[in-house]
Amino acid sequence: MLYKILIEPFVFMGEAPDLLIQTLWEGLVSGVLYALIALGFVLIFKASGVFNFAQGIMVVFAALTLVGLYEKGVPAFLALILAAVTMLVLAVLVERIVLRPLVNQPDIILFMATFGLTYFLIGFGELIFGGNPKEMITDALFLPQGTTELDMLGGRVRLQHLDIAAAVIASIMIGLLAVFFSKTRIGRALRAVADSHKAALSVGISLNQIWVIVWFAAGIVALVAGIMWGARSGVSFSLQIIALKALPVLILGGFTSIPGAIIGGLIIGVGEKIGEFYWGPLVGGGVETWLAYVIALIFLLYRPQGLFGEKIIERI
Amino acid sequence: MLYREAGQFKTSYVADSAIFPLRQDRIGIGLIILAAYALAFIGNSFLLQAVMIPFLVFSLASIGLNILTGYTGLLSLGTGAFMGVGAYACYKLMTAFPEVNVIVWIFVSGFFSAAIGALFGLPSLRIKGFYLAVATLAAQFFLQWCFIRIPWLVNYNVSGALDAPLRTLFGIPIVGATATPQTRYLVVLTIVILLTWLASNLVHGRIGRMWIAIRDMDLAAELMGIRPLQTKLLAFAVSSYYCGVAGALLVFLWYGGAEYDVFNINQSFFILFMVIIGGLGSLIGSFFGAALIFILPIVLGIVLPAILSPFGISVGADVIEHLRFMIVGALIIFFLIVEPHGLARLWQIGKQKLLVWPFPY
Amino acid sequence: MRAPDNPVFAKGDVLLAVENVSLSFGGVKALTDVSFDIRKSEIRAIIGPNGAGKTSMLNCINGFYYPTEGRITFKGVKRPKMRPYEAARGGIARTFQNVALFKSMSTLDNIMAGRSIKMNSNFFWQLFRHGPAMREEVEHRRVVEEIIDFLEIQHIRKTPVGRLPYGLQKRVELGRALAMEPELLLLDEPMAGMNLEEKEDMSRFILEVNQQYGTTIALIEHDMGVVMDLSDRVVVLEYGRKIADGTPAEVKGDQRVIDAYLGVAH
Amino acid sequence: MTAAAQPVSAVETVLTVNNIEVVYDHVILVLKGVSLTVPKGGIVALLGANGAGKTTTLKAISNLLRAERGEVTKGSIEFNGERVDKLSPNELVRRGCIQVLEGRHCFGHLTIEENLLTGAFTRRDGNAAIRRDLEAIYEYFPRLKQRRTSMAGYTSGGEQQMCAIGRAMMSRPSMILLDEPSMGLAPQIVEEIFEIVRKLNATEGVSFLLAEQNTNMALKYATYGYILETGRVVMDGPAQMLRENEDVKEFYLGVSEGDRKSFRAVKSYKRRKRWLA
Amino acid sequence: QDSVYVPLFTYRTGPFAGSGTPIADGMHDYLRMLNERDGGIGGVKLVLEECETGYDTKKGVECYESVKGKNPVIVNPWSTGITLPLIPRASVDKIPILSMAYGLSASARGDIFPWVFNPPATYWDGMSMIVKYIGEKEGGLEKLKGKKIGFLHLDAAFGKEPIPLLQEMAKDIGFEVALYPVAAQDMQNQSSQWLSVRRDRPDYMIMWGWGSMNGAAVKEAVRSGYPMDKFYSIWWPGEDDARAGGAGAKGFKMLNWHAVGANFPAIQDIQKHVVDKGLSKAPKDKVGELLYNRGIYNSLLIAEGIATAQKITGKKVVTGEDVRRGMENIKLDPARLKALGLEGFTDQLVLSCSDHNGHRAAFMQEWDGTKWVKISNPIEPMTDRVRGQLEAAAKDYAEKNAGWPKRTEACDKAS
Ligand SMILES: Nc1ncnc2c1ncn2[C@@H]1O[C@H](COP(=O)(O)OP(=O)(O)OP(=O)(O)O)[C@@H](O)[C@H]1O
Ligand SMILES: Nc1ncnc2c1ncn2[C@@H]1O[C@H](COP(=O)(O)OP(=O)(O)OP(=O)(O)O)[C@@H](O)[C@H]1O
Ligand SMILES: [Mg+2]
Ligand SMILES: [Mg+2]
Repeated sequence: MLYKILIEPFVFMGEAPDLLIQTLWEGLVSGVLYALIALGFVLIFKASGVFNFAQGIMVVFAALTLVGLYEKGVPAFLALILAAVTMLVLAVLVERIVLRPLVNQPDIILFMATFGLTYFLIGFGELIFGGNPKEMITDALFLPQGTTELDMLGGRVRLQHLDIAAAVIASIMIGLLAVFFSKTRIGRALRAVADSHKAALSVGISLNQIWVIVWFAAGIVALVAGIMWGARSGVSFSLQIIALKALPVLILGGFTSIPGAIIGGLIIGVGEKIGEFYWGPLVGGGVETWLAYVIALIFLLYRPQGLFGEKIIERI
Repeated sequence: MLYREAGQFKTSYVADSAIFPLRQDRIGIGLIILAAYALAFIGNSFLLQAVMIPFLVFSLASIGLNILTGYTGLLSLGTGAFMGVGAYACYKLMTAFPEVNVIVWIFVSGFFSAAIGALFGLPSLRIKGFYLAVATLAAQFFLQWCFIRIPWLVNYNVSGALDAPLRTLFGIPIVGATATPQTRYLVVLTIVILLTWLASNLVHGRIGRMWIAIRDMDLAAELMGIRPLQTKLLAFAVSSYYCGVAGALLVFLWYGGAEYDVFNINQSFFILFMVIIGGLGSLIGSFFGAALIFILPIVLGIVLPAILSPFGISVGADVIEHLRFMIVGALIIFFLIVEPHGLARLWQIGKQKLLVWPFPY
Repeated sequence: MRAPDNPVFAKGDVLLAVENVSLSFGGVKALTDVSFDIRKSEIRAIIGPNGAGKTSMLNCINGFYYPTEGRITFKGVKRPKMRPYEAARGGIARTFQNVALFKSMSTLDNIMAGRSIKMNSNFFWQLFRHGPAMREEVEHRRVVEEIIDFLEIQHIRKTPVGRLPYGLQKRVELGRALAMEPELLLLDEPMAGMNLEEKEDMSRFILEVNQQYGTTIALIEHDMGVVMDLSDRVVVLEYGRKIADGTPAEVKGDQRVIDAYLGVAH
Repeated sequence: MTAAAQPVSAVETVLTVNNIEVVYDHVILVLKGVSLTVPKGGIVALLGANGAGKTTTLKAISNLLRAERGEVTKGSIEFNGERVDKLSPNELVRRGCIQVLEGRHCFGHLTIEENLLTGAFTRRDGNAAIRRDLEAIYEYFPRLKQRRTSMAGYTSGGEQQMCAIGRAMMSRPSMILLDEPSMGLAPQIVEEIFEIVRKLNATEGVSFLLAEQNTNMALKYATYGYILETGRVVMDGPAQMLRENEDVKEFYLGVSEGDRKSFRAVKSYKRRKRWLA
Repeated sequence: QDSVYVPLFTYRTGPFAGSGTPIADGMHDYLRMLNERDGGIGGVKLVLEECETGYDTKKGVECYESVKGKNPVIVNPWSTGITLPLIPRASVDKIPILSMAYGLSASARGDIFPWVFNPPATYWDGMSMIVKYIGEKEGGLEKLKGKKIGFLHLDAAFGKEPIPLLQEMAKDIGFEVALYPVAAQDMQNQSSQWLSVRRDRPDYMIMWGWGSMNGAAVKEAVRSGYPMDKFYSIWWPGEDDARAGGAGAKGFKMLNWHAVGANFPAIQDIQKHVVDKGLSKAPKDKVGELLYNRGIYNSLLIAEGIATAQKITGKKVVTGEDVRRGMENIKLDPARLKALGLEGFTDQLVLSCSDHNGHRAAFMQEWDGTKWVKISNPIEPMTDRVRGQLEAAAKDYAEKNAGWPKRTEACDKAS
């Protein structure tokens, strides 16, 4: 038994390096995709301390808007812009209706409010677009489709162009966001708001403005995530379930860190694929569902604030 | 004039630290309990079976989670799984020892989830807040995986599901196909009242104060001699006990058979939202929350078509469902804005206003 | 409230000794080689400019921080590394610079919570709120009511403390610490944010506790009037170092203290 | 003490609070009709016991009440002649009125320097000017300069207090609402802070509304004072006059018969305040 | 006017709406067509009411409770999770349950579950048919010896049910089985399963999926380059799921028991009387698609149950109890199908007092890139293998549910 747990998987890794590379690649790809969802969470959490339960449904909603508009005959890129505008409208409405009256309330209350928002968006989205799954308009958006097969290490590694594109787009977005939030005045204000609404108000930071900005940014991230996930597995309301995977990613990376979301995503993605692929069979597979959380938990025991999260200040 | 504190003086600390010091409140509670029992004899089977039983079961689970999240301030997203542990434990116990009354096993099954809950509560010493949620999420997904993967848990049923064999109390079936909604309701009601009473004793005593202390200011609590780990683990255990019992009730007295799927993460969220909207740290809030989150959609499902049809708008079940989602979502936000501390606080403010009525303050 | 009876320690013996304690956080040296002692039943003031390390000193004493170097002896026993709750159970209670009450609880419950360590009825009785549990509840309630009377906060007995004004919160906090019947009471700026009248009240409470029950008190305070009037001995810290130690009069005249802290002689 | 000599009525007012009533949580009535004015370039002290409603008054002015579920149910507030009751705090800061919160609300996860910089959030006059002011703050509070890279959450109580005050100054306000600036500060620093207040007031014409428990200090620097008790103004007048009032002397300044009485000598017996009679 | 109440449990919302919507449309439209065209069944109008379950057990049970009081003649839960709690209630409430090719397989046994019907085949039947078909392609079942069959399934009771049978066959025949469970929350994220497929290189893949799991699986199969003509599925994927795989999905095969397409008089009538009049929610081009026709099949059974009940009892307005008898006497032979305007729509189905399932043959169909093409004759289930499973399961159920009521309902002579 011990041999099976401790040795065999590694032997197998060595025997079939192509599969190992493929596994790593798949892990990286899902990691990037998880990270995209997690990023939306991070943005909002960073800026308002709100744990946005609605991020998953925002991903679906954004993608549905895009595809729905396209199906109505709107040209793809115009639809893309309109979808972005929709997310802006959503951000403004959320700020007006939900966040503004709930300023300075405990985190968990805001968390609950985003749950109300989720319910509302599910109902609203299905009312408008129907519950049917839709195909992402990959071609119209000029997303690459093919596969590159690399013969290496005595095997063959398949790289989907779509995945490569996802990785590239995600890196660009993350780069932009990281610069925007760390190098600008707004970035500092964001962290201030997350720290204390009350104090932020008192120094004249406009919470309203900040919130619209970050919710819009999160909406855009959701749109990108929606396009990427949609291209991979179709656009439907069941996509929101996947958003749950963003949780261990977030927790591992730290709620407030943009790089954390990425690294967390990659660790979780690779970790769970390797775990499932090499160790899963020992227990009949399907360990992927909880492995991510256990990985996150182990990291947390060493760093209770996640890898890159802000230190939890304990002072009295 | 009916709701006045004046004239009710306490002459002993016992009377003053009673859980309902106000006579009106005591009478009110008595009346509500009476009415709840009376409902068994006047309510129709839909009301009992589809509304009241689940409402009570969810209230119990909410009380459980409220002990952990509301009173002790530890966020848990594993409620569904802890309920599941209770249900599976109860199933194993009642099929392994059919001669012991099922009520006993329902109570005993809670201890299994208490143990598992405490186990997953261990990281809470180091990990806090939303981060702690990951430990409970790990519990949620891991346990759920166990429910599917260990066929022993369901006695190797081909269906992979829990079923509810016939069990009786005083010769009257309470579990199984032939148990009537009425008897099930009475059993559930009695268990829920009993456990609520115990919970209320706990949270109003020393242990409750220790929990709240940990929640409000854990560092200060520790500096006052409260052992954080023990206190937190106790909260995890007690909370999971309640969830476990609720899980057993859910499967055997409500559904009468269920797949692992009813204990999924959505169930966890569902209960959490009941707790929040009802009021963190309030037992009565748990009931309010369960009512709002569980009963409101049902009422809407009945009321909406009735509202829309006079206008000649006949809409499909799906549109009703969409509207229902939207309205429930909007109402949650609305209630939070009106009173972020939940319905329980709203209730309290209402009572306070009643005390000073007719003056505004 | 009973006076903690401890036959071994009579008034004037050294209750707590701090020897060569240093504490640093990364690059920041909060305390450097500080030594002083606190004698049984005295009021010992710790003063110093902001950031001098006073609060850190208290934190070391009750186990919230571990000194990086040096040692602390309490009741003649060198203390091993201990968790704060162990210190509390050993008889050290405190109040905090930034009020750290249990916000949602009433005054009464806050002080009752302070008695948690004195209560020990088991879980079973707690469940039924009967028998020993109820007896204990009533018995401790009596003590708590005494404290409430003593601190003159009867009128806010059932108000959630989060709503109380700052000054009253400080008073409740004192009550909570007293409820632990400590041998050593650490007070971190108990009178900050109070007006004169309230400071007078607070002084009265502190003195009374000290005199009536012989409780040893370590007091941090920036109001020199209070420090000079109340304390038996004063230790002065600056940048984490001890710069003076002695009676109020001695300290007041010390030039280093005047330069570092007082500004003008008071 | 030049300002004190001027008669208040002759100057133009920046802030007028007119008979406001404040209710928390819909049921708790805290202010029961408070009126006050702050003249341009004046330093006005707001005195009163714990729970009198000083903080609440300041929050009502800066519009931070709403964030605590409080509400101004009656009365009006004018700043520079404009009704401001409906403005958001951020707009008020833009108009030059900023509050220093009681109890040192710093951003714990930001460094001291970042904290100070957030104070300049509403400013549009460029980085150079902000840098200059930052240096000025460091000059006022050298302790902050030493700790500039520490996270505010780890700094001592007094350091946080300085940080909060410095942060407000960074917005270059024309009016500062100071809530208990002296709390938790060493006597030396307290004096310095009041000196800063005076300096800002004199050189830049900043007006101050000052809620203070340290009556001694407050009345030494203020031009005018209001005394609040349980949500009402019970007495007001020029600082000079208040300093000489018997009750103020006894209850706030602690001088009776010309001498400070010892804290050891306090008796629990209390004379009733005359204004309560 | 006389009427009978037929509630339709549907899920046009939630994560499974993609499959639920066409089924709901098919179910509704067929019965609606009977109302519009014939004024109902046997002169009795059908009162149709949809109850939205969202595929959620909680809501399904609530739906059941809310329709119960209105004397429904039959209930079709459309979710195994909802079916399970309803099974014990059915006999008490006297409402037959139709769980068409899903639910509890053991409920095929009419003597133990008089109130539950799950025609036309169980999952065990389905599995045996797929294996049989694969065997035939190899040139005989015994040729499967030494081969490896991968089983990609939803990690839930539904997906796990055929595993024992598959393993038993593997033992007997000598092929190897590799299991690839897909958790519900990872339905759309199957890359690790397909990685494992690449590692294990199974000769055939069989899929037991539902909702968006099917579409995602087809996509992943294409992505990872698995030969599609070796990829078989049980009867739940629809056109949308296959389409998701793009051109690469060509060759994907699944089991089915009814025709695809709208070229049947009855379906034309649906077009005419329902869809064209705007009484349907289905877009015109979806009529005749696989899952839409699945819905029609479901309603066909309901209608036959009612019609047969009317015939047996001589009553016009029938009750749940009557319809139970009606269901037990269903005889959908080619002649009857022709009369109904559904000639060739499906194989014949005969239910009886003891057999509530029929264990009918199904056929294999293949995705040609744009539509399903029937590629085989009806494949009979391997009854001998399946029966054992069934008997054991039914006995087990009755045993474990001590006190499970003995059948008291009389059998009709006709059957
Ligand atoms: N956990 C910590 N991490 C980093 N630095 C710390 C920590 N705790 C205290 N310090 C630093 O140690 C120094 C001493 O802090 P301390 O709180 O003891 O001062 P203090 O004397 O109580 O001052 P004050 O009168 O302002 O409250 C300060 O400069 C503070 O920033
Ligand atoms: N958020 C709140 N909810 C309910 N009551 C409140 C709230 N904040 C303050 N109060 C009440 O309002 C009254 C006035 O409080 P306020 O903080 O304004 O007093 P203060 O004069 O500033 O006192 P201190 O000197 O202690 O700071 C107090 O009695 C307090 O209990
Ligand atoms: Mg300090
Ligand atoms: Mg105040």
